[in-house]
Formats: sequence, structure tokens, C-alpha cells
Amino acid sequence: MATATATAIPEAAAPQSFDVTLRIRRFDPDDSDTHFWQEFTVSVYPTDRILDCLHKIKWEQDGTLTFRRSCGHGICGSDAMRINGKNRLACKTLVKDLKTKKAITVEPIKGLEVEKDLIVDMEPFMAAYRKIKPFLITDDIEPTRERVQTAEERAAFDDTTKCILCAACTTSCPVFWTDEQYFGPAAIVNAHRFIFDSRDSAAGQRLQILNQDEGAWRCRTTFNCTDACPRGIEVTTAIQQVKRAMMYGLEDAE
Amino acid sequence: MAIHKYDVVIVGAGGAGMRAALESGQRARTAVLTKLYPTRSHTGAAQGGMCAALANVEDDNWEWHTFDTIKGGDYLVDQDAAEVMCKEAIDAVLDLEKMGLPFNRTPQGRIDQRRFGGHTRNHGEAAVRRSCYAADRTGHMILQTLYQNCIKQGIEFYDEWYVLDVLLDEGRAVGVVAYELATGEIHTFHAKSIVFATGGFGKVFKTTSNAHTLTGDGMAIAYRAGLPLEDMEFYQFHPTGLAGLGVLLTEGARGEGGILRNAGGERFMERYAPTIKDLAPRDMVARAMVQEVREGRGAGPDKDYVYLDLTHLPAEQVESKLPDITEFSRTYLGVDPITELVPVFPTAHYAMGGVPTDVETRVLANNADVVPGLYAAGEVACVSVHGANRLGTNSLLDINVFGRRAGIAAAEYANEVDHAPLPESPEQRTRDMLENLLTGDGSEQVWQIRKEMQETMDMNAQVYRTETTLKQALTDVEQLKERFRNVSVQDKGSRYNTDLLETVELGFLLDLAEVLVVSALARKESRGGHAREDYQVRDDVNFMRHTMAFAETDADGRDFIRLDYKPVSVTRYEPMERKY
Amino acid sequence: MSATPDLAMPNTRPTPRRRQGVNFEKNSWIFMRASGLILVILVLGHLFIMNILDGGVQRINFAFVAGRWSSPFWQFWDLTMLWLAMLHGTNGLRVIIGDYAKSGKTRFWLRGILYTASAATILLGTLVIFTFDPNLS
Amino acid sequence: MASTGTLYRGGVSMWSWVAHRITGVAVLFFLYVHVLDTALIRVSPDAYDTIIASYKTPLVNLMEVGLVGAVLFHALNGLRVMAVDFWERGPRLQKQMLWVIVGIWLLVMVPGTFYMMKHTIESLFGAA
Ligand SMILES: Cc1cc2nc3c(=O)[nH]c(=O)nc-3n(C[C@H](O)[C@H](O)[C@H](O)COP(=O)(O)OP(=O)(O)OC[C@H]3O[C@@H](n4cnc5c(N)ncnc54)[C@H](O)[C@@H]3O)c2cc1C
Ligand code: HEM
Ligand code: SF4
Ligand code: F3S
Ligand code: FES
Repeated sequence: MATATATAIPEAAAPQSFDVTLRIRRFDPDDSDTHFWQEFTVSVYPTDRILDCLHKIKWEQDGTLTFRRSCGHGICGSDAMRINGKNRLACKTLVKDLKTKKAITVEPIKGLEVEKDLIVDMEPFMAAYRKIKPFLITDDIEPTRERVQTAEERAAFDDTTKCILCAACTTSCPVFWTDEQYFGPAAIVNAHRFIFDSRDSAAGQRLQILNQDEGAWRCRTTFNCTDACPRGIEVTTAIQQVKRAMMYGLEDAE
Repeated sequence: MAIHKYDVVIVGAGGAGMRAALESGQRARTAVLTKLYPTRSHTGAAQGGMCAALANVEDDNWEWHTFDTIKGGDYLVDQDAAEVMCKEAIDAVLDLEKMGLPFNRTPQGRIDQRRFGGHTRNHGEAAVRRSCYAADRTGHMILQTLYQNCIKQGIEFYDEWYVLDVLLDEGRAVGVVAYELATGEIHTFHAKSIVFATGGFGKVFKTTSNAHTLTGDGMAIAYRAGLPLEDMEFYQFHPTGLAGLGVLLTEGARGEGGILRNAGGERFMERYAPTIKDLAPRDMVARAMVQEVREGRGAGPDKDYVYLDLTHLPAEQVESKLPDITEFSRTYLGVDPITELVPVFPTAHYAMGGVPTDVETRVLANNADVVPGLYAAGEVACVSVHGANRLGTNSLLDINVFGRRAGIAAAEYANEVDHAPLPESPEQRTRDMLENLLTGDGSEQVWQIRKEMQETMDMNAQVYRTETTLKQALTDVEQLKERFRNVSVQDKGSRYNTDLLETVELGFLLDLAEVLVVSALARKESRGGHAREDYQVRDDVNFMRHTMAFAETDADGRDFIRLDYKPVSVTRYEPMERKY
Repeated sequence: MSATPDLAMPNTRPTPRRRQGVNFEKNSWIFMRASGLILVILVLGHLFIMNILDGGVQRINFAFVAGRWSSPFWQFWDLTMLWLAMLHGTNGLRVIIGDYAKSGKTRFWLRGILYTASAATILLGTLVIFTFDPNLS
Repeated sequence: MASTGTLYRGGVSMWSWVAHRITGVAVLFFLYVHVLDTALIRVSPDAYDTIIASYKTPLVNLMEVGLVGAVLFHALNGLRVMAVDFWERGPRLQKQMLWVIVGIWLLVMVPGTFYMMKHTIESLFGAA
């Protein structure tokens, strides 16, 4: 066994706080029907997350600033937003990883209707999710114990089980921005999770749904979704596997 | 005023709420009210696993599991409840698997199991592989799977609706009052039975693994409605939170072979729990860590944390079995667990106490009576299967076993009775509360009060407590409650007014902090998660009983907390000293 | 609030692992790739010959084209290229119009213009290749 | 202070798609014109030769180079897209493939431009 010692950690000097400016795109339809940009300056530590900055603003400067958040560490999917032009989770984006010379821009995710400030209407997104039948469908006789599944069979869809439905991928997709009928990568990812589950027997139904006009064929492999996914899911790979399953059938798709 | 009529209303869509909905939805007209989108509930944060004596990888049985649960809970566990949970655990896991949960698999294709703190073979002989898991995102998979099945069943959800009050009529629960976040409208839900599944209240502490939204709403609502809260002094501190942040690193990390070391590199748990070392129950490990730091063996510039060492494990094992926590550590601390030691320190994690229920999940109004029509399950409830200290993995189990039971019980009750009439102007209390907050122009700020509450709780009511620290906490919390009367809400709007709701939540937290501290002051012994330095031993003669705290008003109209006690149900296991 | 999802009860009939079915979007997706593959040879070959091989556009004139189209091989080459490129490009633009034209009406008109222009161009091109008279003066 | 959102800062793969779109449309429009002008050959050799003569001017010559560049990029990226579609490892290697096609494009276009522009350059600056 390795004899670990404390020296493995470089003892960093205590970090200094500094000021950053956030430029936030705001909107409250009860006040006015236009969006506007507002700047706030907060004092932060390099290891603070954008969520901490937003909290500081909301708590100490402007209580009307509105955004969603819950877990604070990237597993609930509440706080997908556009930070410096890219979709990310505010709670997983550290100040030190951004350029802070200029103001950090924060906007709502794109392609879903803005309800207030950084909050968007999630319903179309959830509707697409529900359409692909995101649940196990079986046609065998229910066993008394668990269904047997080998580790390899499970590995085929492991990646897509990580999805937290944050919508970062779907709202980064240029096709989704222009075609709101498009199912979007998140729905396809969740379809993939079941299509490639050896215990499921309704792959055909899901493929049929995705084979329709606004289904998986609309994807133009722009990879924004893959870049945006905070869970590191290889979204485009999953979409391509689904497309191949639609072309060749399931066995040869992986 | 909008009134919605349902047979069963479930409050909360975490694991417990959705497991209940799946049962109740089949039997009665059910609505689920949740302040978060269901998949954003904090059940999704659970990592390590869910224990059940499946015996898939080694010999095991549910009685050993029961014993471990009781011993782990320092004999404050209601043993009949623990038996129910551990017996039903096996089906609970198999049910989830059949619903589609992608558990990790053994080479034979069965559900894989791994070790977890306090779970042992044959009454403490050695650690046993009992925890069923899906990498280190078991809770995520449970939450997703349950939500998926709710979609399959067409369960009706009211997403982002905050329940703010429960309506009782002559001791029977008849409905709830809810606030619709999107519009600011207040609605009454008229129901025959109501299930509370609103989760925990970790946000009373500063350093916590809990979500910003875990503000104990359900407990506070019940408490304000005159119902008791049980065993609130027992709050679990999880040993391995990322130092300074509280983000959790699962005990599964130690289950996979991770080791805790102090600044000198010593595996200090060998001194505290010679048999199962790093896999001792959480309260013991947390205390050991605090002890190491107090005695000057802490690491870091301020010597205020210890290390979790995974560097001796094969990189593939860490990456494949613990991918998420590896990433947390990399993202938030910039530390790579594969090559570096991870700074960790105990983090406020889990409420053992809560709304008292019996094993049928019926909420108790006192030691003898239940509240007809009112049920509770999950972290909000205290059955009590966790006693003074919950074993890792037993909460995911709890939410599934008792969530299921709550759904069935609530629906069956609803099918037997008619709607009882609603009280007059059911929304008045809620409207008054919100109106007060919105029109108040006090100078106190929500965040300031919350911060001070969390600081005093971290300082004075954490892993170790004494009369002095607890009294300090009590004074602080009482002052903060006073200041809270002068709080101001900046957002006066009606659309997505999260400012207003954060204020309401702070009100809930302050109530719970007070109950926690008062209950802790009265318990002059050390047991499980409640460690009194001024009373270091367990006192079974005086304190082998549950605390029941009631909100009451004295003759002069002053509010106070009345404490009562409830006996522990003992079936088979006489209390012994807890050694590992 | 999210309304009750309107879902038909899951169909538990055994589903075929391999299903056929005509689907325009899928076929067009496949066509884009198949035609693209062939076009690589045809178009790049065409450009190479016309623009790079000795002197490029400078040497092109009536006589040059006349010489080329007297051979059925080049006739066939250019005809295939014309058809595939037009269909490929038209289908591509059809999708693009779908993306950016928001209202059904604009979409209809833009696509109408596109199809007309493409059909006319294909017809004209075909006509020219087939009825070309090298002895025209 | 009304505002629009900022441009999405997508990765290179998004921009390669944008370029693919633009080049595709550009080539299609060129094709319409090209078929039309070629059709003149049916009208009379003189008309055809006149129009082709205009192609021999420096400006049109430059556009010609642009066209070739556009077609070449579109073709190469089209091949890359197909690799992403049909090759299992395609999605993971897509960025590398993008750099490869950009490399090929430069490799062809630099000497290619020279050859295509040779006559123009000669006529403008005199032959060497
Ligand atoms: C980081 C972490 C890791 C954990 N790991 C494990 C583990 O490995 N094994 C284990 O057994 N346990 C683990 N636990 C504990 C376990 O996950 C939780 O105790 C359990 O998930 C609680 O589930 P729940 O359904 O009671 O509540 P939650 O999942 O918290 O859900 C609460 C629900 O109530 C709703 N709600 C709350 N207030 C209101 C209101 N006022 N109105 C309407 N709705 C409301 C919320 O929207 C939410 O849907 C872990 C906990 C944490 C924090
Ligand atoms: C030379 C070989 C060519 C290849 C290999 C090729 C390949 C492709 C491919 C694979 C696509 C689909 C892209 C996607 O789905 O993401 C495509 C789209 C397109 N192509 Fe081509 N193509 C070629 C030539 C042409 C020509 C000559 C034209 C013009 C007439 C053209 C116009 C278009 C257009 C307009 C699109 C649609 C772009 C979009 O939807 O974004 N292509 N091409
Ligand atoms: S695939 Fe990734 S980005 Fe998309 S919703 Fe799921 S977690 Fe979010
Ligand atoms: S961003 Fe969109 S185009 Fe495809 S690769 Fe991702 S879904
Ligand atoms: S707050 Fe949960 S993902 Fe960011």
C-alpha cells in the first residue's frame, strides 16, 4: 500500500478576493416587455462559482434577480444558463475558469421562452422528453428476482443514464433554436438510454417516434450539445447511435 | 380562490413522494405538489447506494441488516420499524430494478453490492457487501426511475408549487394550501388524505451536503399546525464533505477501499474502530475526524481538515465506480483523487428526526393518537428507523419502503372516507403570512439572518455540543427570530418571486433550529449523532426514549417549546455498548 | 404546472428489431450523403479539369465544350453531376428554409420558388446537354 | 435599454457547420447561374464565348477561386460529417478530422489558387 503523505497537496497561499462584474440579461414581463442588460459588481474568491455570485447579487444588492437553483453542485440541473456565451451550470462554473477582465455575461438559455430574468419555460423541453416514452417497457414475464443484465449490456447505455434534464444541450443546439418542433438532444439522449437497455422491448416504438420529421434526423452534428453537457455525456455519439439504429436496426448500431 | 379536489395529495416529489405517488396513483385520484421539478429533488444527490440483504455476492440476511440498523442507531431505533424496513428492503430494490433502474451488475448479471459503513455480517463480525448501487449516482437513478414511472402512469404533477400550510379540521387533515411560483397565486387543495414527503432541513447549518432548497418546509408546517417533531436533536454529520464546501463524497469511496488519513499520513480510524476502521458508522467517524483536528493533527494551512486517500486504488476503479465524486473534487477543489489526497471534513447531512409516524406512515399527534388522513415518509418523517444515527444507504431504503407504504395507506384511507369539510377561509393564515412579508418594510435582510443562524448552528450545535454552546445557539436563534419579524422582501412582484419564498423558508428554518437546540439541551447524554461533551456516555436509564417537541403558547401568550418523551419500541435487541 | 402527459398506454406488443418504412426525412438524410459521396468525384473532377489542368478557365470556349460533349462519357458525367448537385443543393436549401422561415406561409412561398427555379434549371441543363449541336455556328 | 442576447459561443464544430451551410447555398446559387450561362452554348457560340470571356477577367477569376474553395470545403466537410455519421469513432475524433480537412484545404488551395490565377497574374504583371 502506498505510504501517502500530506505533501501530495501543494499548500496554496490563502486566495485573495477580488471584484468581478456580471452583466446579466434581465426581463420581467410584469414590468416591461423588453429585455435589458444590467451590471453588478461583487467581491469574490477565485474558487467561487457563478451561482455564488448570483446569490450575492440577489441577497445583497437586488432581491428581484430571479434564477433557479437547488443542489449547488451540478446534479439537479436547475441552473443551466448562458455564461459568457455558452451554456453551463452556474453552480459548476468557477470564476477562476472564466475571463474576468471584462464583465461576465449571464443570460437565460436560448430557444425556450423566458419567464423572468434567467428562468425559462421548461414545458416544451419536458414535453419532448415525455414523447419518447422515457420508461422501461418490457414484454417478458416478470421474473421474481431481478432481470439479468450483463455488465457489458449495461455499459451500452451507461453514459446516457447520467442525464439530469438540465436542458443545456437542447438549448445550445442551433437546430432547436430555429425549429422548436425538433425533439432536441436531451430527448434523444433519454431515448437512447432505453433503446440500448437490453431489458427493454420497445426500442422499435421509440425509433419510430424519432424517425419522424422533427426527430433525430434533424440533428446536423454541430456538437454544441456535447460541449454543453455538464454531465460529460457524449450526446452526439448517442444521437448517431440512434440514427444508425434507425437505419440498420439495433444489433449493428453500436 | 381556486380549490382543487383530489383523493390524495402528495407534497414533495423526491424519492419518497414519487414512490408514494406510484402506489396511490393506481388506487385513487392523486396529485403531487412539488416546489421543484421532480427530477431536481435532492434524492438525486444521493450517491453511495441502497442496502438490502439480497445476498447476491456474499452471505447475508435481513436480520443482520436489522441488527446493524439498530446498533448503528445507538438503540434509539424503533425495532419493529427497522424490521419492517430491512425485510421489505429486498423487494424495494427488486421493484426498482423492474422499473428500470440500471444497477451495477455482478459478473453473473445480477445486482452488484458493495460495502458501506456499519453494515456487517453476522452481528458485527466484518463488513458485508450489502449496498446495491449504480456507480456513485444511485440516488440520481432512483429519482429518474421513479419519475419515469410516474410519467408512464400519468401521475399528475404540480411543478414549482410550494405548499405553505396544512389544513386540519378537528384533528383530521383535510387539505393543503399551496403557492404557485409562476403566478404568485394561492390555491387550496381539498383532499381526503395527504402525504408529506418534503425532505430534510440541512440549510440550518452552514456547511452541508444539502440543497439550497432543503429548508424543512414539511416539518415546520406540521409543527406550526400543532403537531410534534420527534428526535430533532439527532442530526447526522457526514464525515466526508469536501473541506470548506460541504459537497459530499460518498461513503462508497471508503466502501471501495478509501482511507482517511491525518496530516501525518496516519490511518487514524484504526485507533477509533479497530475492527471496521474507516467503515465505522458516520457519527463515530465524524467525531474521530473532529478529534484529530482538535488535537492538532489536521491538515492544510489552518490544520482544519483531514484527507481521504484513494490514491492506492486502481485508477479505473475510481473512474468507473466513483466518477461523480472524482469530478466534484476536480471541479471544486482542483484536486485529482487518483493522484492526490482529497481534503475532507464533516458536513451536515441528514435529519434523523422529523414528523413522527408509525410504521403505517400515519402521522402521530402525540404518543397515542394519529392524525387521520395525514401521512409522512422520507427524510421529513421519523418512523424511527434511524434512531440516533442513520447508517449509510438506509435513507434511500427508507424513502422507498415507507414511501410505498405511505402511498398505499393514504389511498386506502381515501377510498374509505368522504372529503371532510374545509375549515372556513382556509387560506387566511397563508395570505396573512405572505402579506406581512410583502408589505413589511423592516430593515433586516434575509441573507444576513440566515447566515448568522447557520454560523451559530455550525459553531455551537454541530458534531460536539455542550450546555454552554447549545445555550449560546439558543440565545442566538431566539434573537434572530425576533429580528426576522422586521425582515424585508425586496421583490414585491407576483411572478416567480423566489425572494419571497426564500424568506418563508428562512422562517421555517429558524423554527427548526430552535427545536433542534432545545431538544439537544434537554438530552443530557451522548448517543449516536448527538455527542455532548458534558455528558459523554449514553444514559439508557433516563434517555432511552424519543424526544417529542410541541409548539405551544403559555398563559401570557408567549410561544414556547414543550418537550415530551415517547418510549422506544424494543423487540429483540437489548441495548449493548456500541463497539466496532 | 405540467398537465398530465397525454400518452397512449405503452404498447407491449413485441416490436420488430428491424423496421422498414418510408420516411422522407430519413431518405433525404441518406440521399444527402449518398449524392455527396458521388459528387465528390464528379464535382471535384470537373473543377480540377476545368480550372487547374492546363490553363484553367482561360482555355475554355465553345470549341472546348463542343469537343467534350461529343463524347457520351462526358455527357453522362455532366448530366449526372447536374442532377445530383441540383437535387442535393435543393434539398439542402429546403431544409434551410424550414429552419429560418418561421411562418408556414413564407415557408410555402420560398420553397415554391426554390422548387420552380431548380426544376427549370435541371430541365434547361438537361436539354442543353442532349440537344447540343457541336456544329452550331 | 432593449437588448438581444449575445451570439452563442459554440465550438469550432458549430462554425464548421455554419460554413458548410453557407458554402452549400453559395454553390447552389452559382450552379443556377452556371447552368444558365452554359445554356448560352445552345444559343450561339459567340454568345457563349463572350460570356466565358468575361469569366477571364481578374475579378471573376477571383470569384472562381472562391467557388473552388467553397466547393472544396463543402466536399471535405461533407466527408467529415459522413465519417461522424457512419464511423463509430467519428464523433470522438470529429475535431481532429476538422483540422485534417482544414489542412487538406490549405494544401490544395494555396497552390491551386496560384495555378488558377496564373494567367491573371501574368496578364497583370507580365510573365516571368
Ligand atoms: C449528497 C447526499 C448524498 C446522499 N447519499 C445517500 C446514499 O448514498 N444512500 C442513502 O440511503 N441516502 C443518501 N442520502 C440521503 C437521502 O438521499 C435523502 O435523505 C433522501 O433522498 C430524502 O428523500 P426525500 O424523498 O425524503 O426528500 P427529497 O428528495 O429531498 O425531496 C423533497 C421533495 O419535497 C419537495 N418539497 C419540499 N418542500 C416543499 C414544499 N414546501 N412544497 C412542495 N414541495 C416541497 C421538493 O420539491 C422535493 O421534491 C444522501 C443525501 C445527500 C444530501
Ligand atoms: C462535392 C461534394 C459534396 C459533398 C461531399 C456534400 C456533402 C453534403 C452533406 C453530407 C450534407 C449534409 C450535411 C448535414 O446533414 O449536416 C450536405 C448539405 C448540403 N449541401 Fe452538399 N455536398 C457536396 C456538394 C454540394 C453541392 C455541389 C451543392 C450545391 C449545389 C451542395 C449544397 C448543399 C446544401 C445547400 C446543403 C444543406 C446544408 C445544411 O443543411 O446545412 N453540396 N452536403
Ligand atoms: S444530456 Fe447533458 S446537457 Fe442534456 S439535459 Fe442531459 S445532462 Fe443536461
Ligand atoms: S447541438 Fe444539435 S445539431 Fe445535433 S449534435 Fe447536438 S443535436
Ligand atoms: S444547482 Fe443543481 S445543478 Fe446547479
